Amino acid sequence: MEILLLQIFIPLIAAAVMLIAGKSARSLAGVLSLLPLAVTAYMYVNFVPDASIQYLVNLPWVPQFGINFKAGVDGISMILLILTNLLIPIIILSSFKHEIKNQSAFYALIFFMQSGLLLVFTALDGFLFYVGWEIALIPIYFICALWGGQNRIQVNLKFFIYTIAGSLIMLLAIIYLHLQTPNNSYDIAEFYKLNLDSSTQGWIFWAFFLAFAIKMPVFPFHTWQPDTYTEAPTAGTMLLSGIMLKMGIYGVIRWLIPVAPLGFHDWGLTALVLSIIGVVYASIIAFTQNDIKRLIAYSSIAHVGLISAGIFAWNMQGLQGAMIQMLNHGINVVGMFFVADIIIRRMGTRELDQLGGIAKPAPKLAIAFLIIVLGTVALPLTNGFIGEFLLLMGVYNYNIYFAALAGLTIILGAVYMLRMYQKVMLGVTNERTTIFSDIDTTEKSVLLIVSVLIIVIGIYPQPILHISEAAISNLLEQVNQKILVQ
Amino acid sequence: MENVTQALQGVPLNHYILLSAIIFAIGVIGVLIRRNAIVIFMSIELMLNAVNLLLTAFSVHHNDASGQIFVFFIMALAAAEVAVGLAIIVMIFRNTNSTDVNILNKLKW
Amino acid sequence: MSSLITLSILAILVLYLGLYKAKNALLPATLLGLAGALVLAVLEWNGGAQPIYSGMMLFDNFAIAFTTICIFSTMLILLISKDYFESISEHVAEYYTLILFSLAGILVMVSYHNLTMLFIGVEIMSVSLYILAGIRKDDFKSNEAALKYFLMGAFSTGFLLFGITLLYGATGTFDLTQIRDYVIANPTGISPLFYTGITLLIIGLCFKVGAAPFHFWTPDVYEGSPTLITAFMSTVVKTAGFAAFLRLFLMCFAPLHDFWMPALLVISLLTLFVGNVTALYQHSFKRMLAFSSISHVGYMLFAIVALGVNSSNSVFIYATAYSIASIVAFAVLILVKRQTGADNFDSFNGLAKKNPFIAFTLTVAMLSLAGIPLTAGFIGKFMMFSTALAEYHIWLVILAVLNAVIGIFYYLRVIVAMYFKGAERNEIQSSSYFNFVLGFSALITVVIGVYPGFISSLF
Amino acid sequence: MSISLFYFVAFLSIFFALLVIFAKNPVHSVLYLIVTFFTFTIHYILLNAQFLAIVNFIVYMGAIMVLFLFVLMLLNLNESQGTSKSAIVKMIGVIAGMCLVITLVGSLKALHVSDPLVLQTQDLGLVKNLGKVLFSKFLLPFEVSSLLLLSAMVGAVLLAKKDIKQA
Amino acid sequence: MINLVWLVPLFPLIGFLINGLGRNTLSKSVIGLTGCLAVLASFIVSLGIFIELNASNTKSFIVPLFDWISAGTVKIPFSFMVDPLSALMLLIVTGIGFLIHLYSTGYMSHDAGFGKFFSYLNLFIFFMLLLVLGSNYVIMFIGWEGVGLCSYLLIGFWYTNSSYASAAKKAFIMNRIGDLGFLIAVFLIFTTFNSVEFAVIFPQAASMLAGDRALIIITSLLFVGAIGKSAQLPLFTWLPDAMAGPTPVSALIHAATMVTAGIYMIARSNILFTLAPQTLHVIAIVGLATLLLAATIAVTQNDIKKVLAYSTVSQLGYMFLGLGVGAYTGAFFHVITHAFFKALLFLGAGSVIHAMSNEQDMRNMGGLKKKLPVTFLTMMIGTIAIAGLPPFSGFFSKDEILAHVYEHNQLFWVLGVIGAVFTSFYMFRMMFLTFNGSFRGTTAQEHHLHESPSSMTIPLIVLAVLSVIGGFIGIPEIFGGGHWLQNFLSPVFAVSAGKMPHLTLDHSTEFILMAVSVAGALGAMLFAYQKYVKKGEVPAEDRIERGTLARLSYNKYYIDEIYASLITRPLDSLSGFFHKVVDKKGIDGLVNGFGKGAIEASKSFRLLQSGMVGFYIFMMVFGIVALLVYSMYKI
Repeated sequence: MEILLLQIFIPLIAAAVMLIAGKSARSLAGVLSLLPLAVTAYMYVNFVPDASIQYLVNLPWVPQFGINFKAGVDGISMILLILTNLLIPIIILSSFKHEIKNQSAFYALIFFMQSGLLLVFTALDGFLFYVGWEIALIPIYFICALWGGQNRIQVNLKFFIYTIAGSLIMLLAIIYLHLQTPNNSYDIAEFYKLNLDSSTQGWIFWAFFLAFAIKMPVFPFHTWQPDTYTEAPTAGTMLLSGIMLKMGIYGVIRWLIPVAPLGFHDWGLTALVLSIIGVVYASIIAFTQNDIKRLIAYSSIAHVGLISAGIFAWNMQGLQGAMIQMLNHGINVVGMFFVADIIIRRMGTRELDQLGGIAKPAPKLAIAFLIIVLGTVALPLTNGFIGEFLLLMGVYNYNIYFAALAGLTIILGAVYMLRMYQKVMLGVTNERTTIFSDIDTTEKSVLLIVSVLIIVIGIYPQPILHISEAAISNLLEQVNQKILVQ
Repeated sequence: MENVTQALQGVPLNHYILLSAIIFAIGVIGVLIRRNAIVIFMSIELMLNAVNLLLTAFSVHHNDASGQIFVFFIMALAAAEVAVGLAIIVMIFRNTNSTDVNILNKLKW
Repeated sequence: MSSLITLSILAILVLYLGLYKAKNALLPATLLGLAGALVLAVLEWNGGAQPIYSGMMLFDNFAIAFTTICIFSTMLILLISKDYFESISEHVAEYYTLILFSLAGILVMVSYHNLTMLFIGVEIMSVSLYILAGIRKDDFKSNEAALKYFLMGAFSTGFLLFGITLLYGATGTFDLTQIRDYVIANPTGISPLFYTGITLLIIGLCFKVGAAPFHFWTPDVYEGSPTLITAFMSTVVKTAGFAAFLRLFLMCFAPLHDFWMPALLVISLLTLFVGNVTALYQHSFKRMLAFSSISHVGYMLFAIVALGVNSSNSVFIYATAYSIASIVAFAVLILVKRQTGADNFDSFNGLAKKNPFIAFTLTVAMLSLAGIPLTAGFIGKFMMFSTALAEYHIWLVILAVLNAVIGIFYYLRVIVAMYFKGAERNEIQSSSYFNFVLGFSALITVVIGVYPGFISSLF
Repeated sequence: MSISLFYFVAFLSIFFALLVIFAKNPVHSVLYLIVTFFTFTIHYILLNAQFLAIVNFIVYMGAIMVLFLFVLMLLNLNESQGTSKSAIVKMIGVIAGMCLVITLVGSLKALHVSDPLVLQTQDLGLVKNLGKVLFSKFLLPFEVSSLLLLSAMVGAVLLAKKDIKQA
Repeated sequence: MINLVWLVPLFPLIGFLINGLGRNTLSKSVIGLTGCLAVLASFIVSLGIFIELNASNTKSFIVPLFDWISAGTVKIPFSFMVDPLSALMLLIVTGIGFLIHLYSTGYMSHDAGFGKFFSYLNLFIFFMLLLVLGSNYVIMFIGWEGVGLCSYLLIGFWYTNSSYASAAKKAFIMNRIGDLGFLIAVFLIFTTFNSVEFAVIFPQAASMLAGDRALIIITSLLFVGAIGKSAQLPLFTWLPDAMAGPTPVSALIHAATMVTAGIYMIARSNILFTLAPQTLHVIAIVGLATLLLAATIAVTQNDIKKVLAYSTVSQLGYMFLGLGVGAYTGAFFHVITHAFFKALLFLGAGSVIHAMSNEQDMRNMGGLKKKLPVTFLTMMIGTIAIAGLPPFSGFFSKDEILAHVYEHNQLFWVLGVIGAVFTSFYMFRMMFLTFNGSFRGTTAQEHHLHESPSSMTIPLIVLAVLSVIGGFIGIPEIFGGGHWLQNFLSPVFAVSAGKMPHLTLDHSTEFILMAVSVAGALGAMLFAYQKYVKKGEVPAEDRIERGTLARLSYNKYYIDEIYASLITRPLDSLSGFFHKVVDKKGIDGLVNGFGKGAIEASKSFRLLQSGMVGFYIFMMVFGIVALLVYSMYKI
C-alpha cells in the first residue's frame, strides 16, 4: 500500500464515515483527524531531506489524455503536508465549542477539503493538481455558506466565482502546456522540460499567477477576502486562511515559476511589486478596522503579501522564508481567529469598540493572545520572526528599497496588532466584558498547542528549514539555469 | 411529350436556381410579414416547393433520379407537416379563437 | 439497425397496448423495449464500419455510442414519467409512441450515411416533438410552445433542404462518402453551390441544436412544453442534433475547415454569450435551464469549430454529462413543481433541509453543469477546452472561460436556494423511480467525473 | 418558343407566389397558392419529371391545399381579423427577403453552371425509372418515412381531437 | 566559567518560567525570592566570568550553542560572545538588575500582579543578556526586540489604564521603527561581509577604507536602530511616556539598561562606525540636539518621573555625543555611571512616590527631607553625580566625553556644557521642590508619609555608594589614575583607536574645561537653590499662562502633537481612504462591477427574447443573411 495514497484518501474515507456517523460525528471527527497526522508523522520520520521526490505514486488515470495519478512528496510538499494535517485537528478541535447544526456534514466537508488540499500539495500532474485545487474549493464554499454569518450568500458567491474564474484560466494554461509537451502529458516534469518562447511563457505566467494571486490573495485581487473571512464560520476562516491560501503560495513555488521561468523573468518584478504594495496597503487599511475578523483578514493579506514577495525575489532566503512562513502563518492565523472566535462567541460582537479589558477577567486568554500577536508581529524567538527575517532578507537580496518597503510590515504590523490587542484586552472592562469567562479546557488545549508551536518554531526552526532546503535549492538552480540560458 | 421536353433545351440551370431562390425568398418574406399562422405555414410550403423545383432541376442536370426521389420524400414530409401543423393551429384556435401568431407571446424574457 | 427496428415495432406495440387499455403495461413494456434496443445497439459495437442499405446508414461506433446514450437518456426520462402523462390526459400510449418515434428518428439522425436519411430522421424527430410540445392542450403555454416550435422548425427545415439541394446540385449525390470524395477530388474547383450549401446546412443544423442566432425558439419552447418533454428535448434531441452535425462535418466538410470554421466560431461565441448572459437574470428555473442549454450548445460547438480526432469523443462526453445532469435537474423540477406549482428559484428554497437526497443530487447536477471537477461536466468542458486549445483558439477558450464563470453564477443560485435559504415547506414525496433516476444519474455523473477513462476513448 | 414558355411559367410562379403572401384574405392566399403549385406542375412537366408532376398535382394541389382550405373554412377565418402586420414590419420583412435573395444568388454568382439544362435520359422522371430507384436504393428511407407519416397521423389525431376529459 | 556563560541568561529564564507559571499559585515571598535569586545567580556567574576574563590573556571568547537559522548561504548560529564589553555589561545588567529586583519586592508588595511583574522582570533580564551576549547581530536583534517586548509589557503593566496601554504601544512601535533600520542593516551587513558574526565582520571591516559607502549605510541604519531603542531624536517621545510603568521598571529598563542598548550596540560595532566618520558626525549632532532638547524640556516638568525621564534622554544624548566624537570608552563609561545614578534616582523617586501614595506631581510635595532621610540622602548623591560635580561618578564620565567633544568641535563642547548646566539646574530643582520647603500635599498623604522598607532602601544605599565611587574605575591620567576602564576595554576598541586621532589635549586645557563645566553646574545649583529654597517658588498651575519659551518647554515642544498631525492622523485617514474608497469603491467596485455588468447585460439581453415569432424569425433571417454574406465573400 502506498503510504501517500493512504495519506490522501484517509480524509476521504473519514468524510464518508462522517456522513453516517450521526450524533457521534464530533468526537469521531476529532479522532479521525489524527489519522492523517499520524501518517504524516510516519512520512516525516522516513523522509530523507534531499531534493528527490519520495513516496511517489504514479497510476494511470485517463491514460489516453496523458493524465496520471502522479503524486509525490519532496521537501516543499512535506512542509505543507505537516501544515495541513497539523492544522486540521486543531481546527476541528476548535470547532468543538460551537453548536453546529448538521455537524456530520460539517466535518465531512472539512475532511473532503483536506483530501483536496493534500492532493494539491502532492500532485505532480497538472490535471490532478487542478482537480485537487477545485475539490478543495467546493467544501469550503459550502462550509462558509452554510454555517456563515449574515451576508454569507452574497459574499461567498463572490468568493467562489472569483476564485474559480482564476483557476479556470489556470486550467487553460495547464491544458496548453499539456498540448506543448512532446508526448502530450500532464506530468509536471514534462512541463519543466518545455522550452517555450518568452511571450508564451508570459501569458502562462499570468494565467497561473491570476489563479494563485486570487487565492492568496495578492493586491489587487484581494477584495473577496476580508468579506469572506468575516462572514465565514470560524472553522471556515481558519481553513481558508490557515491552509487554503497556501495553495496559492505553493502553486507559485511549484508550478508558476518553474513552469514559466522566462515569464517569471519578464514579469516577476511586477508580481513582486504587487505583493509589496499589498503588504503596505493592507497594513494601512488594518489600522482603522473596527471589526476584529476583518482586521485579521487584512493583516493576513499583508503577511501573505510578504511571503509572496519573498518568493518572487526568488532566492534561497526568500524561498526558505516562504516555506517556513507558510507554516507559521497557518499556525498564527488559526490561533488568531480562534481567539477572535472565543471573544465573538462570548461577547456576541466583533466590534473592537465594544470590547476592552478582557485581560482582567481572562488572563489566560490574554497571555495566549499575546503570544499569538507576538508571533504575528514577528518578534524574535517566535515563529513569525524566522519567516519574516528570511523573507525580508530574500527581498533585500533582490532590492534594498523593496526590502525597506516590505519591512514596513514590521512597524505597521505592530501598529495594528497592538492596537487590536489593546482594544480587546487592555483598558478597563465595560459592562459587557466584565462577565467574560476565561478559557476552558478545550480552548486552553488549542491555544496551548498554538502557543507552544509558535515559540518552539521560533526558538528552533532548523528542523523545518532543513526539510525543504535541498528541494528548494534544487528548484532554484533549475529555474535559474533556464533563465540564464536565455 | 416529345416537344415539351424539347422546350427544356436551352434553359440555363442558373435560371432554375434563380427562380427557386426567388420563390424561396418570397416564402421567407411571407413568413416575415404575415401574422396569420396559416398563411405563414403556406409561405413555408412555398419555400419547400422552391426546393423541390430546384432538386428536380438538379436531378435532370445530373441525370440522376435520386434528386426526384428526394422531392418525393419532401412531399411526404410536407403532408405530414401539414397534418400536424394544421392540427396545432386548430388546437390553438380552439383556445384563443385566433390564428394570429402575435397573440401567443406569454413565453418571453 | 436492429435497435431501430426494435424501436419502430415497440412504438406500434405501445400504440396497440394503449388501444387495449393496458395502461399499467405501458411503461414496463416501453422500458423493456428500450432496454432491448440498448442491448442490441451495444452488441453491434465494433460490428461493421461499412455503410449498409445502399449506403443509407452507417452503424459505426460513433453511431452506436450516440444511439446508446440517447436510448439511455430516454430510459431515464421515461422512468420519471410515471404518473406524469396520466396527469395530462388519457392518451398515455400515444405519448409513449410519439417519444419512441422521435427516438427512432434520432437513431436515424445519429447513424445516417445519406442526406436523405438525415432529412427523414430530423423530420421524424421534429414532427413528433411538435406534437409532444403541445400535448397540454388546454395550456396556453404548451400551445404557444407547439406553435412556435412548429413554425420555426418548419421554416428552418426549408433552409436545411435548400442546403441539401445545393449540395446535391454541386455533387449530384446525397451519399456522404461520395460527397467527401467530391471534396477531396476537387481541392480547388469546388462549386459555389457547395459552399452555399454548407452555409445553409449550418443554418439548418444550428437551428436544430439551438445555436445563436437561431436559438430563439429554445427558451420559449422549453418553458412552454411539459417539463418531461423539455427534458427529452434538451437532452436526447440536442445530443442527436450534435451527433448529426458532427457526423456531417467530420465525414464531408473537414477539408473545407477554413471556409466554415470562422462562421461557426462566431456562432459558438454568440451562443455562449447569449445563453449565459441571458440565463443570469431568469427567475424561472426551467427557463434558466433553457438558456443554460443554449450555452452548452456553445461549448459543444467547440468540438466542431476545432474539428479533429478528438471531436467525437468530446461531444460524446459533453453530451452525456450534460444530458444526465439535465435529467436530474428536470426531474427535481418536476417534483418541486408538483409540490409548489411554481418553477421559479424561490420554490427551491429550503429543499436541502427537507429532502437532503434530492438536494444533493441536484447539487451534483448543477456542479456538473457548471463544470466543477470530479463531475462529468468538468470532463466535458475540459475536453472541449483541450480540443479548442489544440487548434490554438486561445481567445475562444478564454471567452469560454469567462462564460463558464458566468454560468457558475446562475447554477449556484439554485444551490443557494436549496441550502442557504430557509422556507416553510413540506417534504417532497418522491417515488422510488425518481429516487432511482436521481441517485443513478448523480452516481454516473460522479463516476464519469472521477474516472472518465471508460467512456473517453470510445472512438 | 419553348424557352420562353419556361420564362412565362416562371413569371407566373413568382407572380402568384407574391399574391399568396400579399393577399389580405387567407382564403385568397390558398387559392393563389394552388395556382402557384399548378405552375410548379408545369415546371415539372417541362423538366420531364412526370411522376413528380402528377404527385404534385394530386398531393399538393389536391390533398394538402384542400386541407388548408378546409381548416380555413373550419376556423371561419377571414380578413376582418386584421392579421396583417404594420407597414414598417412589412417593409422590413420585404427588405430582409430581398437581402436574402441577393445574398443567396450572390453567393452563387460565381457559378459556372450556366450551361443549358439538358435532359440526358428521356425516361429519368418516369414512374418506372423512379420506382426502380425508390425501391432499390431508397428503400430504407421510404420505409422509414412511414414512421414520419405514422407519427404525424397519431399526432394530428391527438392534437386536433377534443379531449374526452374536457368534454 | 566562560563556557558556562549560557547559565547567565538561563537563570532569569528559569525565573521567568517559574514565576510566570506560578504567578497565581506561588506566594509573594517565593516569587520575590525566585526572581531575585535568579538574577543574583546570574550576577555571580557574571562576576566569575568577569574575573576569569580579566585574568585571561585572550579577551574574546565565543560560546556556540546551536544552529539557529540556516537558509542557503545564510547560517546563523545561536552563540554567545564574551569580551570585556559584554562582561562589563553583564555585571551592570545583572548587578543593577538584582538591586532593582530586590527593591521591587518592597515596592510592588501590594500589587496584585506581583508574580507577573517578577516574571516580566526576569524575562527582561533574559532578553537583555541575550542582547549583550549575542555573538552576532541576529542574536543581538533577538535581545534587542525582546527587551522591547518586555518594555511594552512592563509599561503596560497596569493595563486597565488605557493611556498606560497606549504608552506601551507607543514604546513598542517607536522601537520597531528603529528595529527595521537595524534589521535592514543586518541584511546589508550580511551581503557586505557574508556573515553576521561579529568575529567575522570586524576584522574584515578593519581592512576597509574609511567612508566606504556600504559602511556608511550600514552604520546609518544601525544608528536608526539605536535611535529607537535609546530614545534619541526624533524617536524619543516614547521614553517619557514609558514612565507609565512601575518605577522599578523605569529604573531598570528605561534608565539603566535597555535604553543604553543603542550605545552598547554602537560601541560593539565601533570599528564600523569609526570607518564611517559621516555617520559619526550625524550621531554627534543627533546626540547633542537630543541632550539639549530633553534638558530644556526637563526644566519645566512637574512630574518627578518625567523630569528623570527627560534627564535620561538628555544623558543618553551625552552618550551619543560621546560616541559621535569617537569617545567610545567615554560613552560606555557614562553608560556605567549613568546606570548607577539614574537607577538610584529613579528608585529614590519611586520611594518618594511610594511614600506619597502614588503622587508624582512635585507641586504637591515638598519638605520630604525629614520624613524620608535615606531617600533624600541617596537621591542627593545621585543628583550631585548626575550634575557632574566632582568627585562623584558623573563628573568623570561626563568630562571625559566633553573633553573629547572639545577636541572634536568646540561649538559642540559649548552646547554640551550648556546642557550640563541645564542638567544641574533641573536636577536640583527637582530635589529642592521635593525635599525642601513645606509639605504641599493633602493631609491624608502627609499622614501616610513614611520611609520605605529596607528592601527598598538597601538598594538605594548600594547604588548611592556606587554613584559615589563608580567614577574611580575611569580616573583620567591628569588625576594620576590609570583609567582602568580604558585599559580593560582596549581590546574592544583597539582597532578603532588605531584609526582615530589620539586625544591631544594638554592638561591645562583639560583642567580649564573641567573647571568651566563644574562651575556651570555649581552656578545652576545655586540658581536653583536661590529660586526654590530661598524664594520658595513653586511651579505654576497648568492653567496659568506661560511665556512662549516656557510654554514650548512645558508642552515638550509639541512634538507629540506634531507627530500626531504629521503621521498618525494622516495615516489614519489614509487607512480610511484606502478602505472605503480604494478598496470598497475602487477595486471591489470593479469586481462587483463585472457582476453587476453581467446582470445588467442579462436584463437587456433577455429583452431580445420578446416572445414574438415574427421577431424571432426576423432575427434568424438576419443571421442567415449575415452568414450568406460571409460565404459570399469567402468563396
